[in-house]
Amino acid sequence: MNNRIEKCLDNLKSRNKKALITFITAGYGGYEMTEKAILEMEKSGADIIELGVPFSDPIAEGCVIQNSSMMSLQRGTTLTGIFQTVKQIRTKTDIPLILMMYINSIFRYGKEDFFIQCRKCGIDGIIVPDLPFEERDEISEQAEKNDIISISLVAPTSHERIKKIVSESRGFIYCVSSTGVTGTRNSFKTDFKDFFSEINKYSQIPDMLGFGISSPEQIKEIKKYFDGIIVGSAIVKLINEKNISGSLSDINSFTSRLRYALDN
Amino acid sequence: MNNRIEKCLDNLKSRNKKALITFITAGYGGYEMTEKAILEMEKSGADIIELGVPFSDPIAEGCVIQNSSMMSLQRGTTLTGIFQTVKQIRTKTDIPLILMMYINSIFRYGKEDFFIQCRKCGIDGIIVPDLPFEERDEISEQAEKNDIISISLVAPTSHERIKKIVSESRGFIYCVSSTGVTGTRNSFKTDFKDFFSEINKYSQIPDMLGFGISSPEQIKEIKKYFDGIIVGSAIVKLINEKNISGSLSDINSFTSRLRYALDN
Amino acid sequence: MKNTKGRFGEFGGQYVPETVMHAVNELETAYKHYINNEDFNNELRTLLRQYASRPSMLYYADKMTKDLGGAKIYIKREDLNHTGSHKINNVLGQLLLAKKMGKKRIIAETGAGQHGVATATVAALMGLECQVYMGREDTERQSLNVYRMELLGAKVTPVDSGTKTLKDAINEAMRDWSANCENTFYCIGSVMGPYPYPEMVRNFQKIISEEARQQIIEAEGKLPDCVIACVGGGSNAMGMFYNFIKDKSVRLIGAEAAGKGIDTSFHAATISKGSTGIFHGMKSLFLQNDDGQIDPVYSISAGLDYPGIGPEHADLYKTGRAEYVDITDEEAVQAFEYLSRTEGIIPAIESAHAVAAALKEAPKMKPTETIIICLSGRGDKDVYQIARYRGVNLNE
Amino acid sequence: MKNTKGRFGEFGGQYVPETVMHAVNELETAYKHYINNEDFNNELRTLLRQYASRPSMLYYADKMTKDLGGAKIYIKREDLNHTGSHKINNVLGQLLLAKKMGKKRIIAETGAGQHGVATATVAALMGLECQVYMGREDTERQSLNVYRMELLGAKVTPVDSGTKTLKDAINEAMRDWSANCENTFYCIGSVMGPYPYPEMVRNFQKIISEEARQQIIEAEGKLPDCVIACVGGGSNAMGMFYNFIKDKSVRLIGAEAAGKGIDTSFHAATISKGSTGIFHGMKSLFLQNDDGQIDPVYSISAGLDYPGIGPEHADLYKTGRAEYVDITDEEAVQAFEYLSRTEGIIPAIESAHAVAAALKEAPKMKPTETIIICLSGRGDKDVYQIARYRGVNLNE
Ligand SMILES: Cc1ncc(COP(=O)(O)O)c(C=O)c1O
Ligand SMILES: Cc1ncc(COP(=O)(O)O)c(C=O)c1O
Repeated sequence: MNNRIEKCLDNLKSRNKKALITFITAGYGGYEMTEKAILEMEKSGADIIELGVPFSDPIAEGCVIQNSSMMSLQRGTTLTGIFQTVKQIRTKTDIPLILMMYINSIFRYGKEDFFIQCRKCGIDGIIVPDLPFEERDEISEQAEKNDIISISLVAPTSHERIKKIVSESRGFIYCVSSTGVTGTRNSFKTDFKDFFSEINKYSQIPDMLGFGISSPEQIKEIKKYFDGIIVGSAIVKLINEKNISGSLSDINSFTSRLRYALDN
Repeated sequence: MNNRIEKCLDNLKSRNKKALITFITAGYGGYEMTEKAILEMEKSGADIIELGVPFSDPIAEGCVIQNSSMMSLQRGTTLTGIFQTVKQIRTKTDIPLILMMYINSIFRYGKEDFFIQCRKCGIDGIIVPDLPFEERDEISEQAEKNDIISISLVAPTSHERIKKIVSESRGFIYCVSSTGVTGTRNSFKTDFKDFFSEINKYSQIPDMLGFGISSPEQIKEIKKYFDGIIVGSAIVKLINEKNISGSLSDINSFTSRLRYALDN
Repeated sequence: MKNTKGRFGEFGGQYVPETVMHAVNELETAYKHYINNEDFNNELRTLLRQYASRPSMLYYADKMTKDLGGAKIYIKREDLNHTGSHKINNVLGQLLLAKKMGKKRIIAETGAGQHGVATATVAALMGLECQVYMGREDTERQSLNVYRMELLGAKVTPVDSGTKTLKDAINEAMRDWSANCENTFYCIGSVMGPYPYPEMVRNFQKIISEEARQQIIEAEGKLPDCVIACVGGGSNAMGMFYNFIKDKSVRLIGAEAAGKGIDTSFHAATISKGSTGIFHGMKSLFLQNDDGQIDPVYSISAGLDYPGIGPEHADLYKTGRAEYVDITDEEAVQAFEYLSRTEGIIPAIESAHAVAAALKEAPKMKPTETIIICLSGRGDKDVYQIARYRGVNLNE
Repeated sequence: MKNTKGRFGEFGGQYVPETVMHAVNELETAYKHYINNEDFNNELRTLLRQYASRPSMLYYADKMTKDLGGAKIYIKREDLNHTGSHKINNVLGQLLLAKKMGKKRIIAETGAGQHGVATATVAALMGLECQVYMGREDTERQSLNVYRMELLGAKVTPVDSGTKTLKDAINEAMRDWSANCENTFYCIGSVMGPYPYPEMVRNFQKIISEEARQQIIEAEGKLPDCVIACVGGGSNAMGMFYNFIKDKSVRLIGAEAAGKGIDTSFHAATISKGSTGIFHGMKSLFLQNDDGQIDPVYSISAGLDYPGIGPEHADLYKTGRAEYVDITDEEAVQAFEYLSRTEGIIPAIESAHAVAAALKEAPKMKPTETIIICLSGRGDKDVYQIARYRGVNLNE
């Protein structure tokens, strides 16, 4: 087992700790902001970084990430540029890096080349929100060949599909907190107890809860159900394109508070 | 034969002269303007006066008379008011007076009453542009009873209808110069020789040419064909609602020139 | 006084200037020759079927019926005809006649613009020149239809005289006709004008009730209890009534435009408030003042905004065979919205007057009884105006 | 790589978020259950006949044929359907399915607004809640249709993200669906999206060619030589092509929107200029840049202004069974005007692209050959825009 994601989660498990996975949109505020934010999040307690590759039509995203994607694209962010940035980041940290991206970006780059490039740059996993289990063969062979983990999502509406999805999963299960798109939510209608016990019936790999997690208070109430959280929009919101250092300090303090809520 | 129209035309015939029939819209510029204009036209050579009763929807009229009718109605002109004006005029002149009016005005006034009133006030004839030969019974009985002559119109498009129309006519035949509505025309397309010889085949009563006659020059060329002319829009145009005396002097000089053109 | 030809009781006749009498007679001759001519009727039937898309559906309005809880409601879908209203039935008839008569130029008046669009359409199809007169005010409230006519190759002339609405458009068309009747055919849009128009237009529109009578008997096994149509000049209503006139058990209801109320001076309720007069070539009922001047009239619906009514309606009213009801702007707009939301059918605002009448009648009737509403046209042309009408209320 | 279900060659598939996979599967199950169910099909056939007014006419365009001097031209009149386009065929099918599935809420995207109007209409008829997403730019150029939808009781939400056109309306509808799919049915307007949509929508639209094939054989005694339809997502084209696919002698021509020209960046000519990609749930052809970002596209016609094409078209193109041609705005507007003036039929600007293609093809063909043009909708909605388009030229 050489993949950084698995190593990291194993390590957390052995220490009986929950994982904090934080998301930012690549190139939002510029590549420099991306690099600095990642290092800042690591410093303040993030275990794994999810790096969003901006797409023109992010159908699974709420307005915060939609907007950050658009701004990033307007700056000229490209997949090639992101790979370069990741390479650069890898010179400074070993934190697991996951690309969150739409299938068309991979398809258009060329599936073979894409995963080779991922490996070369030090990417550990990918999350493709518009590639459901049924279409996983679109990339599974190339991903495996390069030891890039393709993270599976399950949603409260996955019902009878949970079994087949989780039993073939690697790394962790991305558990969608509720129906709808990414973005902060005031409350969850999902019955987490049922949801996670269904998931855990078929798999022992860690469960991470994502979509709509926005405050340390929320986490305390529900952390007993899962092995970690994924926080996206709430962090992206803190990025101010015109103020790198201000953004970094906001990210630092927010990440620290999330870490604290998970650990205590 | 007591009707002023017939007497007048007989007299003209015996003197070998052509008739000049002039038209104004009753109440246009006010009743006073109407009275003065009639007397002025008589003084300057008119033989018969055609007095237009304004109607909201004068479908046989061109824009000059349409407009004068609308202005007159806006001033509050009514049939009752016109009768009063005629009564007043009759104290000053014996010139034949013909009402030009739409059938609805008669119908709504009450056919019986209308013709009695005509006789009482000194009206000699009526011209109803929207009452063709076929519908003459609508008023013929009441008109005859009161010795009001209902003048018949024939048009270049009357063709085979000319015979029946003119053979039942009294007073004079109103010969429409060309198709279309009232209003001045630059030239006539009608072949007057044919038109009048057809009319004269069936009747000996005088033929008056109307519609679009606007200048003494026109008259000279064509006067050999008919027994008189009817001039409407060209006179109505001279009326300036704000300047009675100016209007009257314009009417006088125009009427005089028409008279001269007919006589010489 | 003896009545002349083309009479419905005392109403009708041929009160037009001598300049157009020849054209009227020529039309009468052609009309009489062709109306029972088999070839002509075959040709017309083919056009109705293959161009206008007849027969039009008789639609059972299930949701509306259930909602109102009274009579079963059927809707005769003239809105589905090509060009979107019943007007095409008449225009195909008249323009085919015009072609047979060798006329090269067509003139028409239009109110809502539906007759103008239908005329421009068929003129395009038949390769005839087309001139449409439309009151300036109507060109503004129905500008969509002005563009449609122009696209179809017609010349649309806004009429600025008088009240700048339908009546004035007719005046102007008559003036044009009297100037050009040798080569021009005047295609009148409703059952009005001098004989033979009222009879001819009714004969071209009676296909509505010919079909509907057969369709309802197929659907229900019996005659309807009531048929309802809106009345402007009255052509869709005559078309809807005609084949039911002899069926004495069938109530015939015409819906007139009561505008802001028949007790205001803003309405076009000729039957309620009119009196006998002679205008636009016919003796009939008109809204007029004591001096015989034709009243300015008002309705939210440009197609019903006319101060008269066809002579056959005047007679149906006088003899008691048909009833006429008043529908205000507000009632019509509500019915417009009701039918849209309830059946997914957006009616012309004219037709919405008939729907409004049905909304009043149906609940008084038994579930074993049936009503047919003539949906004379579709409401695309009216959508902006209704939005404006409602918008004003919302901002109050 | 093995292909998954719902494939047309390499194209198709089900590329959607996990959050909606359950809904997609539920739909697939229902679709498979009902599509060959006799009761369902009878009910649908009744709705198509008695509500949409099918069958639509196959019209022989005599004047156009003579004018072009080549192939005989027939026009399949989907414009005469209730609501004015082919979209109602599909909507009746999907919403009947939604009812059977017990869904209470319908969402839809719309470009020109015809699919939105059809959805709002049938939702009103069936008593379902209706939410329509429409790009802000489209709400502006097709405001008539926005009002129509609102009248029909639908909520129309303008979409401000991205290019503010059809693609973004679909994005937004997908987002709504992923939040509400338990009670909500997403009624997609074309042969696109994840399986089973492309196949299902085609099956609901294939009635066009089912009828047309029979009608042309009745009229001509033989198959047509060529059928032509415009292609946005491709539903009217699939409907028009489908029953002729196996008739190898019949040329199938799709007309794509070339906007200001395919060598500019203002067009929506997916087949000419697109490449394989995966978007909106399907693998197909898309207009995209080197980085896989979907291109902003342009067409005068809101209904063709889409950067993709249904997967079945992608396959028909790749296998050579169908041809696709580019029609510019100017060619489409000219065809729009041509058909209006020549046949008295004002086509939707979308459909005018098909007419324009026919104007090019017909003269090259023999008088013994025939073309069918699919007239997917009527042009009332476009009249203002064309006037503006021409107005600008006139004032230059
Ligand atoms: C849709 C529609 N219905 C009704 C009318 C009224 O005319 P009529 O009473 O002649 O049917 C019009 C006239 O424009 C119309 O467009
Ligand atoms: C009239 C009309 N035709 C064609 C289209 C294009 O859609 P499709 O290619 O799915 O038929 C539209 C879409 O709005 C439309 O309104």
